[in-house]
Amino acid sequence: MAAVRVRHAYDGGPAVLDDVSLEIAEGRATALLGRNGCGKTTLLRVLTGGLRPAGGEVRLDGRPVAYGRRGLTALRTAVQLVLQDPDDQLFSASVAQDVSFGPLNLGLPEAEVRARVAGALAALDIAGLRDRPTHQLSYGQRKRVAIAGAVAMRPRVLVLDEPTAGLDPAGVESLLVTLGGLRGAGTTVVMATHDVDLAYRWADDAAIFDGPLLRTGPARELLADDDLLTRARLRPSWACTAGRLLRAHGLLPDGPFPATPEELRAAVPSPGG
Amino acid sequence: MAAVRVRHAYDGGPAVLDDVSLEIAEGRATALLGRNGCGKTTLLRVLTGGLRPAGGEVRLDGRPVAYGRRGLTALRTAVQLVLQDPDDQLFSASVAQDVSFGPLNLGLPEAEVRARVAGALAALDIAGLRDRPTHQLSYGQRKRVAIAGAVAMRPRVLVLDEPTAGLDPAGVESLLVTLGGLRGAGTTVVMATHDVDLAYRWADDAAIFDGPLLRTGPARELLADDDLLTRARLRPSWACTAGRLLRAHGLLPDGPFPATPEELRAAVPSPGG
Amino acid sequence: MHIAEGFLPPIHAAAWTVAAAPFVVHGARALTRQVREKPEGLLLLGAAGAFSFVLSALKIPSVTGSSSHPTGTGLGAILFRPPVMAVLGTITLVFQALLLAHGGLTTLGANAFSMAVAGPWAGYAVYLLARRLGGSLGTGAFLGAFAADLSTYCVTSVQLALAHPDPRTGFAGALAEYGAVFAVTQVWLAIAEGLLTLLVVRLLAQS
Amino acid sequence: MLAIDAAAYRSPWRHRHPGDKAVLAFGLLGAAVALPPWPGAVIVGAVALGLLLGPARVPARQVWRSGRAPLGFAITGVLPLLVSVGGPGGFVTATPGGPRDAALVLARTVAAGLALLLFAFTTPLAEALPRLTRLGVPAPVVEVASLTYRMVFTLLDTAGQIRRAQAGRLGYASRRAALRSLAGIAGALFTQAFARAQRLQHGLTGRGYAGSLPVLADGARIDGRFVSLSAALVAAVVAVTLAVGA
Repeated sequence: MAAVRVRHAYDGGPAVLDDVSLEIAEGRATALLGRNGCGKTTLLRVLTGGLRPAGGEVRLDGRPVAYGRRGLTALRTAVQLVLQDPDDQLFSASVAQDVSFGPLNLGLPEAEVRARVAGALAALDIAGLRDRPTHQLSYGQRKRVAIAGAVAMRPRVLVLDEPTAGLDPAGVESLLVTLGGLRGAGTTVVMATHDVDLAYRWADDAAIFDGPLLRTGPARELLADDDLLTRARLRPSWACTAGRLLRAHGLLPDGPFPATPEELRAAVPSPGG
Repeated sequence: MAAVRVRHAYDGGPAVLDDVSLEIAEGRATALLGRNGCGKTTLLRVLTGGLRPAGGEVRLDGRPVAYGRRGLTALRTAVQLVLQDPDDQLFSASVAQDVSFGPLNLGLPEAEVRARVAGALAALDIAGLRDRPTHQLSYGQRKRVAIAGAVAMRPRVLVLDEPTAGLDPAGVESLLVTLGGLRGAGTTVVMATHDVDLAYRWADDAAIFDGPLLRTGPARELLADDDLLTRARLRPSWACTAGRLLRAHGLLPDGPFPATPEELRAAVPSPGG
Repeated sequence: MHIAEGFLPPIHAAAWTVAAAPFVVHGARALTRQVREKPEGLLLLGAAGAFSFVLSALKIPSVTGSSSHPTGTGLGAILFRPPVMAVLGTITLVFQALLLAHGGLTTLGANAFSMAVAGPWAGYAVYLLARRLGGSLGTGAFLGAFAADLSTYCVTSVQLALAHPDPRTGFAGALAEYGAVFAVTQVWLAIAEGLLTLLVVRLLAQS
Repeated sequence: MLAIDAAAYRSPWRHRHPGDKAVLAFGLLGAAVALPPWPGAVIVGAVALGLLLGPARVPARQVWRSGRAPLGFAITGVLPLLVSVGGPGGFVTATPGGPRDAALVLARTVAAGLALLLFAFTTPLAEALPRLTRLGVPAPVVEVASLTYRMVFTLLDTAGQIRRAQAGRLGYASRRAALRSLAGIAGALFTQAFARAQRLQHGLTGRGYAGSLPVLADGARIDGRFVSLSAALVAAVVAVTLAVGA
């Protein structure tokens, strides 16, 4: 799917998106980066049909999305957005009820709804929470329930806004494992984040808001461009900085830089060896 | 100030804090680390008088805190807590009114209250926001207003729970500058965080929840202990991992490791040089 | 359905203010007592007030295809009891007048009487009656909200008919006319609000 | 989020004492309601509109957007004045003098509505509310109202987010689904509002919260000149109305 030359402004305000294009390649992991207020969230809402752009178009399978009821239903069946704050997304008494909301609205038969709920809970590794009231769960658990609600729609593209915000390091790790599972099952995943090292580690493709311009390309190239990152008011990544220094001194073989401290330790020989 | 052998459990639940001690050295920056649910937030509430521990005691200037009205007022004049979500702390639609709440509760005369409000807004670099309603502010701006509300109490110790959560990299940088200013003015600052690299960069002392035990010590030592970090379900830091490798190969002089990618780049000579 | 600013003649505006005042003052005393008893009272009531306002700002689909807003008076009365609702409802009406230009200050008394007094009391009474007669929580909530809605509109129709009686058929004629104008949309709206309240109360009871 | 509220914080009269604006706007409001609608309502309406568009610098489009809903009510509300149902003349008949009565009520409503908007568009509620205690409103009521005002915006924001999230999961694809979605919003708002209240209590305890929320209102003073000019303007409106009407 793709956003093509999209423009948008809220209610007479300044343009939030100005001529922005983004192509999301099927089956790949795309990271969207930019400082707060750059238009990231607006772009995600445009892509997922939550907002009709003032100009340009959103394309699904090469065809522009029609903003009638049928067109939007088609888009929403294909693409699902998970918001940063799970409390903006959970509104039912129990976990199972919340996850069943989307499938019920699709008009599926009850058996199919049940199967989808069970499948989504299993995919998010929260089958044990199914009968718990949502507001008694921890933040990380609520986040998983919110994702399960989107996954139960069986979207081809899953879009996550800052999914790691508020999680502790162990929570981030297990979320990445879960997303890996979804990708293995064929889902295209898009993630908005501030964390350059996380994006370097996780993404195939990257898109970075450089002021109003959206730069796109392979993650390992784009995220190694410190000038671009600085202009975008992001930080240079540890992975590229450390990797580059070690490689310059002949301590790291060619290829992508190790993406975590653990990988780095494993890749660099100790001085005796 | 210090927490000595503190124990706490919520309403018949399991112990959240079990025999935990923490000494906060005056004038130093202390980072408190641990996974979600380890008791970090509970410890912060105990330290700041929001929660009376079931066992053990909190000491201020060597004397145990009395939980009567006068004792608590003395503690709150000395120690202030800023919560992670600013909306849990901002009750007024007006920035200036919200910041005036604490000083008014201290029974200060109006002129002094106005002076403190102005001082706190200036210290947080948000004097320009004073006439904006809270609901028109961005998340980062609301966070600053919440901190200003605590700073207006002129505490000797300022305690912040996950102050960088939800901020973008530029927001984190400017918050660190602001905290530096407060420390320069003599405030002791304590910060709870998940981010080991941030703690390594910022803190003098560290305290890490290793299961129910709280390990304390100089930040540069404690945060370089990868075994401890792994047991605490945190990640090893980039700064220590990269720094150690480079030092092992003779590329980095002795001393603390460079704490940011920029510092690392500046510290390691290029191969030609 | 808020009576717009200036729609009532001054005598009527004053009279309805006098009629609503004892309920609101009584509610304010109850509220002050609640706040003094426990410090969390103030924050909970602020949350309740905000909840009432935002509830009345939700758009609910109506039969005609246009949309309308729930009054929230039935739900509010069941959750917070009518005396406190008299104050919270009046605060909501002041905010609606000043933030949304719905209703007004000279018509505040009349609107408070219908939406913060009559509606909540009628809704609460019907809810209690239904529960006493063995009705389920859901049935009670549905009937209570339905009654609150309907009584609000009946009182509003009476207020309008008193203010603008028909020169030939008098108050009764005007009441029939206002009743007819509002009944078409409001009966369905009352049913929709009853259903909504039923769902909300069930949801809250489960969690 | 709420257009009138946002405009009030941008108003050139924003830093005036709320009392200044109350004398002017509520003076005109009283005149609109109390004076005979002809010519009183027309004069008050013109003056209030002139003040809104002129010194208060509210764009005409915003006045129209905020005024059209109450105008809709007023037009529906005067329809029964035009006809009689039943009675001696037949089932539905035109009321004699109906159009004139309807026009007068409509004029009074418009004039009074504009006077109300004059206050609403120039006075941030955050500054007006704490001063209500001076008018005898009990402090707890004022504090509940102030908290309500603050929390309305966080809850509206949440309501909007949940609504969009529901739409993304096809929650408004049918009327049945829409009703279920709305109940979900109301339920979530209820639990969140009270959870928030509890967390606010934790957040405020450290700053000395013990059941009341004292705040310092901004330092604006009543401007004697503005108040006397306002009173003179209202008096002039009354005088002209009575003179023309006589």
